[in-house]
Amino acid sequence: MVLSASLLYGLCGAALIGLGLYGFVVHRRLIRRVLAFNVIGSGIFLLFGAAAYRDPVAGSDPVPQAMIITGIVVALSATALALALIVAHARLARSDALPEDDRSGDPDEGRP
Amino acid sequence: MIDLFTIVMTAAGLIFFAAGTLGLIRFPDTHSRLHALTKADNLGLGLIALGLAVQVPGPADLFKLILIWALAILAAGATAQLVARIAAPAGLGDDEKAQDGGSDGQERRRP
Amino acid sequence: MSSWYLLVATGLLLTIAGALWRVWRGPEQADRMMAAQLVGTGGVGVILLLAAMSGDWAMLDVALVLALLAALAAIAFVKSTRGEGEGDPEDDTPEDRASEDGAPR
Amino acid sequence: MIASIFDLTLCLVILAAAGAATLGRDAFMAVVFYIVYGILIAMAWLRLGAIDVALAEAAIGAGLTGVLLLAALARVARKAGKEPASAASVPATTIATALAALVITIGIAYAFLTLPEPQGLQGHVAENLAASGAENPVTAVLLNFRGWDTLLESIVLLAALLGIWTLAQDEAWGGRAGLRHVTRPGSVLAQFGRILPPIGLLVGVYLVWAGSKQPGGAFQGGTVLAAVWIVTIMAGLMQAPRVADRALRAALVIGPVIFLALAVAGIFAGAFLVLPPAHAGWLILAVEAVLTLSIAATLAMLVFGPPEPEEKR
Repeated sequence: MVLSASLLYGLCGAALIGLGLYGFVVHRRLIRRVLAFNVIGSGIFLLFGAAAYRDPVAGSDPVPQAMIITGIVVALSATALALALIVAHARLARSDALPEDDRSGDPDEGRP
Repeated sequence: MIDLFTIVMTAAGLIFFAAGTLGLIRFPDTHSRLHALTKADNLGLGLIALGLAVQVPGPADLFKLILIWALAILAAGATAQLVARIAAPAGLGDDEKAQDGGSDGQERRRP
Repeated sequence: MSSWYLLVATGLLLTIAGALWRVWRGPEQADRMMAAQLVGTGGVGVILLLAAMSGDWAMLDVALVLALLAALAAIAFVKSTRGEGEGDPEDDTPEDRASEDGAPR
Repeated sequence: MIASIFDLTLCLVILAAAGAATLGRDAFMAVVFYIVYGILIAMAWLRLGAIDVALAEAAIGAGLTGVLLLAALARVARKAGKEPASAASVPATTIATALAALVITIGIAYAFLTLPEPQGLQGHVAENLAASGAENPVTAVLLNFRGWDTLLESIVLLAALLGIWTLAQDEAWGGRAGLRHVTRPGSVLAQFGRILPPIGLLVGVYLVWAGSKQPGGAFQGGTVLAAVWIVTIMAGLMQAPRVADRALRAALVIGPVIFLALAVAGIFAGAFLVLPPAHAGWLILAVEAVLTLSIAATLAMLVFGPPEPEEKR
């Protein structure tokens, strides 16, 4: 059985988007949300790149490649800004969660 | 003949990688795991690079292969040194409870 | 020959999976970080094999970048365990740090 | 056959790393898994024939993002006194979220499987490659055919940096970016910081120079140069520049400014952002050179963060 690389990595990208979405909603710590957001982003890139490689004879399409490179760099700058905001928030609020999520009076809450 | 050399060398490289990972999984404490890892892996990478060195089309790629291996050794050496120093002293470290709040120790350092 | 390269590369992926197990188990941060280092070295190996397999030796540049930046994360980790990100781990020995902290990390 | 086994194994390892990075309980572990994930994704890009993307991912995903996350994690842990619970405690929410994520994944997978036959742009790019001034099709797209994207991207980078700088505390403004790094002279870290930069400089410049013919280019080269600068500063061999420094600010804006000037000059050759084919070759190289400088400076400053007040020890 021969599965094409494009198919496998495309499905992998779809699964990454789902994983990232789940993590993004479930976590309260803001850093974890930034991490999950990055997983969603790279899942989308992988999906896009796999779609650009569906015809291996023609080779990988350079236009999506260029757009993905642009996307990776923009994702990095967004991540840097988000992390700087989180550090500033932690400095002022002494917490790594948004006020509406920060019910950490019970330290073991949410832990199995 | 050249292909045979490549096959033997890459297979040997894989074996060293496998040995390194086995050490990483099986060894009991942090320091001996560090020990297993850095040596076996870089030897494995070196063997793979050596096996592929006879396949490259030109001297520029050969130079790149050598540079890659040199950089990998440099990085592994430096990180093993640095990480080993901040790892807890041997014998005290394998307490599961100590891991979760990596920040606790730091906070105590700065009153 | 290309099947052989892929076979060895698949073997390397399995050793990387073993390293992932150690990242998961820990127990110390140092364990996790060093296991990540193994993934880096193994990844360089896989990329070398992929380059040989496809005959596209421009892939060596990716391995070069990966090897060059392999130490970056570990340095950032070591730095982040000191005071406010600065300082040198060699400034104090593990022994006096352990007594200072009163507990192993 | 064996290729499929390799791809399948790689996909599973990628999903395992991503799963641990999103679902794991310990935040430090999650960050380490994310670094590992970046290395693995670079391999996936090679399998998808996208060496240029693999280069960018190796430099950014496996390098810079890891540094950013590790530094932020340690600082937040130090500042936020108590850790909030890491996951939602209401089982109903968790289950509903998992179901929604599953449905979205299946929907995307279905959409991917039913995509219409590919009508890629490879042909169009190949036809016009001779007029673009670059031999690497990805570079041709980035700097010529879709120069808009690249121009705006270099401005987005600056906007993110401005956003970070606005977070500086008042008394720290104008000072050196980020935390001060000290190392003992002659230590392992200091030595490493001396050996790596010359090689890194060479590799970074090589990637830019080679980028017009083979995979590489301003972004990949610029990222490597930024990483080298970061290593030098973390090793205590240099200090980060002051954010008020004129030379630094010139380096930050020179790339976008020259690119923009060239785009405006293109109006005389026909339209905004048009590169005349006869001169496109050296124009692209010139734009890449200044863009590399600006990208390297901006990325490094993004990683250093806003200037911090001097700490009293």
